Amino acid sequence: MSILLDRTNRVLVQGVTGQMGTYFVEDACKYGTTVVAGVSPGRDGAKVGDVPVFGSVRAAREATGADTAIVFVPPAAVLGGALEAIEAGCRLVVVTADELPVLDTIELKAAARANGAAVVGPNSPGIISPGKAKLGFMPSFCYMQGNVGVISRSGSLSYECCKRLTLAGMGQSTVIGIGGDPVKGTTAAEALGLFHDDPETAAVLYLGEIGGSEESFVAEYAARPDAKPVAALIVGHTAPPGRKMGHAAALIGSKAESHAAKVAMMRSAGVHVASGLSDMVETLQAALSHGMRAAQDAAA
Amino acid sequence: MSILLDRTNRVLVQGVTGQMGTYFVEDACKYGTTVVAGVSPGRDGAKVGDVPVFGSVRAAREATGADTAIVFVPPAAVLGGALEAIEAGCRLVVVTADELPVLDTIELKAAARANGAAVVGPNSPGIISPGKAKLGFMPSFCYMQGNVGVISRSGSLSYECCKRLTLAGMGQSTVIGIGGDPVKGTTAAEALGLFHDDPETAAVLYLGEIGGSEESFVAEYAARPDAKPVAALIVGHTAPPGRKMGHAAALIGSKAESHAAKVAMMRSAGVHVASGLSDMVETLQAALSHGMRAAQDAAA
Amino acid sequence: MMLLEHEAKQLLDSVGIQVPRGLVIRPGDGTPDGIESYPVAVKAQVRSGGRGKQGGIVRAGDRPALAAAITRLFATAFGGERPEALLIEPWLAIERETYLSVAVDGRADGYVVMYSARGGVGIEEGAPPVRYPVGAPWNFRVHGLRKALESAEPDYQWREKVIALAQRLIRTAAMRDLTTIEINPLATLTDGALVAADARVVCDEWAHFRNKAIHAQREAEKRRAEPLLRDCLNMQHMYVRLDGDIALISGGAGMTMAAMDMIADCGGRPACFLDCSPGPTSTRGYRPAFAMLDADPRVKVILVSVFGGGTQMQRVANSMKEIMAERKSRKPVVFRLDGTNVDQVPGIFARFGAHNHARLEDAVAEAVRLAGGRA
Amino acid sequence: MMLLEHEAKQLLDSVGIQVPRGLVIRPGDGTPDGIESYPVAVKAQVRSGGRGKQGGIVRAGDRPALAAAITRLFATAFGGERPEALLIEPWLAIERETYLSVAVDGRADGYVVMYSARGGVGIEEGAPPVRYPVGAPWNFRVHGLRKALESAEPDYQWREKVIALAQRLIRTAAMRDLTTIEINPLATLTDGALVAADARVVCDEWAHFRNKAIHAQREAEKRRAEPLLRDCLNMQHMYVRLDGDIALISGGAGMTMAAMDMIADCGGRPACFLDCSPGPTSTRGYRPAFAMLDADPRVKVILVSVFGGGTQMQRVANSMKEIMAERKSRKPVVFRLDGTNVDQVPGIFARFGAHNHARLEDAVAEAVRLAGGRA
Repeated sequence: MSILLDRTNRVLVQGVTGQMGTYFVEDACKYGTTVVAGVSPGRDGAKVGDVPVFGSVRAAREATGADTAIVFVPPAAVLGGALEAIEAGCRLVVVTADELPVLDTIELKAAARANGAAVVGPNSPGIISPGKAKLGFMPSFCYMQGNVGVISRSGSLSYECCKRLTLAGMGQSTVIGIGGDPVKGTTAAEALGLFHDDPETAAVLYLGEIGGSEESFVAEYAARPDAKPVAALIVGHTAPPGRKMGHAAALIGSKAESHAAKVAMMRSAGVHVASGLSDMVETLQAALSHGMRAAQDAAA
Repeated sequence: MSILLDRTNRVLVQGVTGQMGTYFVEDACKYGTTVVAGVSPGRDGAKVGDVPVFGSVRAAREATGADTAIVFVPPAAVLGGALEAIEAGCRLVVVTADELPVLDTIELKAAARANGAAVVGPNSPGIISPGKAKLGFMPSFCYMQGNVGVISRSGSLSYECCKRLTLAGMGQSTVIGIGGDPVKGTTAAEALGLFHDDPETAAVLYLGEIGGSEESFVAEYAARPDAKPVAALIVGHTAPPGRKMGHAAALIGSKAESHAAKVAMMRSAGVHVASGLSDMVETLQAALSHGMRAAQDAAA
Repeated sequence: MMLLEHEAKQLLDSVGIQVPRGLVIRPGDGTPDGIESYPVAVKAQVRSGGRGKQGGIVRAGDRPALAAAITRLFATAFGGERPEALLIEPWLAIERETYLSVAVDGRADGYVVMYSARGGVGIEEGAPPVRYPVGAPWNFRVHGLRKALESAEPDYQWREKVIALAQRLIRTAAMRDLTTIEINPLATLTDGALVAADARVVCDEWAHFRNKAIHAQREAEKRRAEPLLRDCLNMQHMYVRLDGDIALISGGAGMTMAAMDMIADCGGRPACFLDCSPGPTSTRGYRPAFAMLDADPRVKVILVSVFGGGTQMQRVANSMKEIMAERKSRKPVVFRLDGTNVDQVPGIFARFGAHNHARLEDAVAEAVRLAGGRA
Repeated sequence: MMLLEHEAKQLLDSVGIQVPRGLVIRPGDGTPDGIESYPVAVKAQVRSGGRGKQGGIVRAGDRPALAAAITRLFATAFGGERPEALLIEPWLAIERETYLSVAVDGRADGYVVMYSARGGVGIEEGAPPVRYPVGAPWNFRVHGLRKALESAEPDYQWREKVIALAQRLIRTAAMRDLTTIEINPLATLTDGALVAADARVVCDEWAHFRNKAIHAQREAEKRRAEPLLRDCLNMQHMYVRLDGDIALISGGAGMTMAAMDMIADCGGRPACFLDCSPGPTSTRGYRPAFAMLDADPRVKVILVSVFGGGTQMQRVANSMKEIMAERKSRKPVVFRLDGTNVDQVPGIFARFGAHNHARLEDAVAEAVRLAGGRA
């Protein structure tokens, strides 16, 4: 298994006739993602590669059984496109775009909740369940199927870390980019809940940064008696307070949002926090073997 | 029977400690309305007349079983107060206030729909089911229990007309002031639907004016083969186009909104339209006897 | 309250909607320098409709023509309204005119979007626009409008532009408390640009407490009024001048119109709609109404017609007694009070020798008779 | 993007929230006339926090004191920032200081309202404010906030004022695309008035396409930047200057911070956060970054660290080849490219004699060595 995305997802691509949409279709199909439809208003009847184009999500769903959408339209059009996908009944909608007004994300999240859909993003690399399917532009060679669930606030950092995991022989069940914005389609808490319920996931690696409050969810989860092992890397110990480090949410606005405070909070909740990128793999391994010992103790 | 309001409604008064709230409690109790609670944040424990005051609608509901609210707070506070009543489970909320921003009414209506509550108003005299209860400041002596359902866009016009009905011996089942604003808690269409289903109501008198589109609902209803007899008075044949006649919705913005167009449309749908206030009673009597003849024809 | 065209366009510009680059001039400003190229459109800034058909938009090909247009337009009244300003814009090279509006509509329990593939002056004569009911502003859906527009607009690229624009307009209406934003024509220029060539914006005056721009509009509206009317507006009275000679001091919009209609049906001519119900029932409330109507030379008779619920009739009657005592004008006043506590009225009226008609018909007949009409 | 205090107060005023009547002066304006009464508060208009503790608010009891304060404040930097303006306000007779804010918070999937019965400078040291999660702005409920405030604020009349104000703030935040509105202190004056004595407003820069005020703020921010930085900002690069000497040209916020951290962990000192991922991968994108860092005398080494997904590495490598060929500076550059199509990088790099490190650790160690650090 995996979370949100596996071989069963039937994917439609909004904005499929644009440059990113076209490139995605080629790259994702190569990876094995089941891309069944494109959507581009006014362009129905066209084709992108082998993928038929429809004028609306509803038409695409009816014709192809698509149940998952990835949105490649300009920031001003993202909300409209994603709401269309959610309300047409898609179970998963991936928004990679950054520069989305936070109010649009707020509206998106409210609609997703009301319709029982999952949204990944915005400002996210997407989601990949290695060996099954990917929805995003992550470099495929960095990933390998396995039992580590990865949650990341940052795209390239997740590529880097997953490559290290893969080189160390630790495959991933699903890697979800929750995105760098303050409001998230899927929060760390929600992703943790999904990984907790996924039998294939044995441990979770959380890749966080300074700013925001996402890390408190991770600590909260790790403190549960039934939690799976959690390791984390929090970047930005060299970031100054009060300055936005690229991501809208990566800004130390209060003491609790600093690197030191987050690491302390997470460690006291039982999260294995790496001191840097270089010991991230070992930290995860330590979390796993600690988890295994705990399980043996419990069994004994 | 009657619509929305009868002896079973247990009424709470929001803004009860204000001048209007206090006067309402006295006047409505005198009429026989079951006023069980007042709400005034921070004033719980006080009393207005015999009526206990609570700090929230929820507290008032729990203590007294109140299920109906009437709101006497300043325009800026109406939305908040009415939403509280709706979401605490009141089945009927009456808003007499005028000067309410239309966006607030829009939000109010959306919340009422979502919660299955009825709202009467804003900018309305309220609602009265003669002989049972009244929620508003209408002069009690003008009303008499009976079988005419009255729907009015204007307060004082409904007093005038109901007094004429009462003097002519024609009692009223319920008189509902739907209000003079463009967006309405209860529209003419919704009120007509309720009167249609009310066995006590034998005919409907609709009091309309120039501007807006409410009258098209009335025509639509009257054109139904199973419609109850409908009579109407539409005021404003002397009103110039393009000018707001007091009510926000009383403005002839297009030809369809003029007096002549409305009267023509309604007459062609089978509504008995009076030529003025003076023949309103006769027109309603004509509608009733026409309806009776039609019923006899159908039975024969 | 309606904004002037240039105010409406400035508002659209502030939310990123393209409008022509215009220049606003006031009476006495003279012919402006800095007009980069001719021809220009000189547009009278008035609130009344049908300006175009009345010659309120002038094409000026050079500076002298501009100067002449300015002089002429400032000297002309449109629907009785002299322009307080002129808007000078480049004369647009329009390739196509469409119509787009967003407005509050009771049938939708909120907003509707309306679009017509043919805009411009003749919009009212053509086929009715396509109507997309939105309701609460957050219920606007791009895909919903797209579906509604499919039949009306074959050009999908233009359609997408219109949809994006409508989304912006709904948001703007909600955030600025506007009841109508009408862009007509919404134009494509020969260079492909999409421009709001004319715009009509109406704001919701009851949002004044949370919107300083609307508050300022209301205050400006009062300032534009004659002093006697301004005193009435300050009492929250609602007034519309009509052509006749029988003035009304009335309560409630519906009853005021009913009385106007009855005056006309009796052969008289109503002089005004004047609803005093939102104001106080003390003399403070009614005094400005009498002052204005007494000073109006066209008014021959005043009919006081109030049917009160929350308004208590003994209070109104006492106010009338006081005002009649202090009043200088000898114009006849006819009374018809009814409603809450009307039983106390005859006693009060007896003290100053006035008669309260029991029926509106009788009061109207008396007023028409006093005005010298047929009744 | 944060507004200056006087901009924030003007915004609050426009939605009907009471603020002190202030006067804004710019450098060179001199001492203003028309100050009606003393004492006044002279307040440095800067974006950095802690202004009060740094002496950025001065009480002036008369005109000479005002003149002296103006001169002094314009000559002082607060958190490295010279004031572009001063705000002069009446010195308020404050009876009580509370704290009220509305802000986007991920835990609420939208907005939260925060209130503390004790506001003012020491707010961060006191008990944490009460938190009412709103989420989407239309989910704000007066009765929800009332319940949340019951424990925190015993004065029910003040509580009701705060609730009404919070409702206004939520609406304002939603309609103006604001992520934070913080009023601290929210003050009661001795005459009973409720006033926003200080205000901090942050707007959402990504709403620039639908909000001209935000668009203008963004442009002004770019204009305030030095020319070389401005070129970078025009390429959408995100830059924060740090204290060190090893500059980064990087991709992705997380990876940029990871590299900064690794530099420090290796004994080096990062010179900046510079995320070039939103810009183009052509030389057009990277050229301004090199220009700025090459001109910065504090920078000794440049580390190019990009791990690309959608960003294709052969494109980045080709851009580097071109830039290295045209570049005048002799500052050493260390490369570490990885990600999509990285297998094509060695071939391209071989053509201009550059080495691509396979591991970030090796690249960082090399950069620290070149900067003369301990590693």
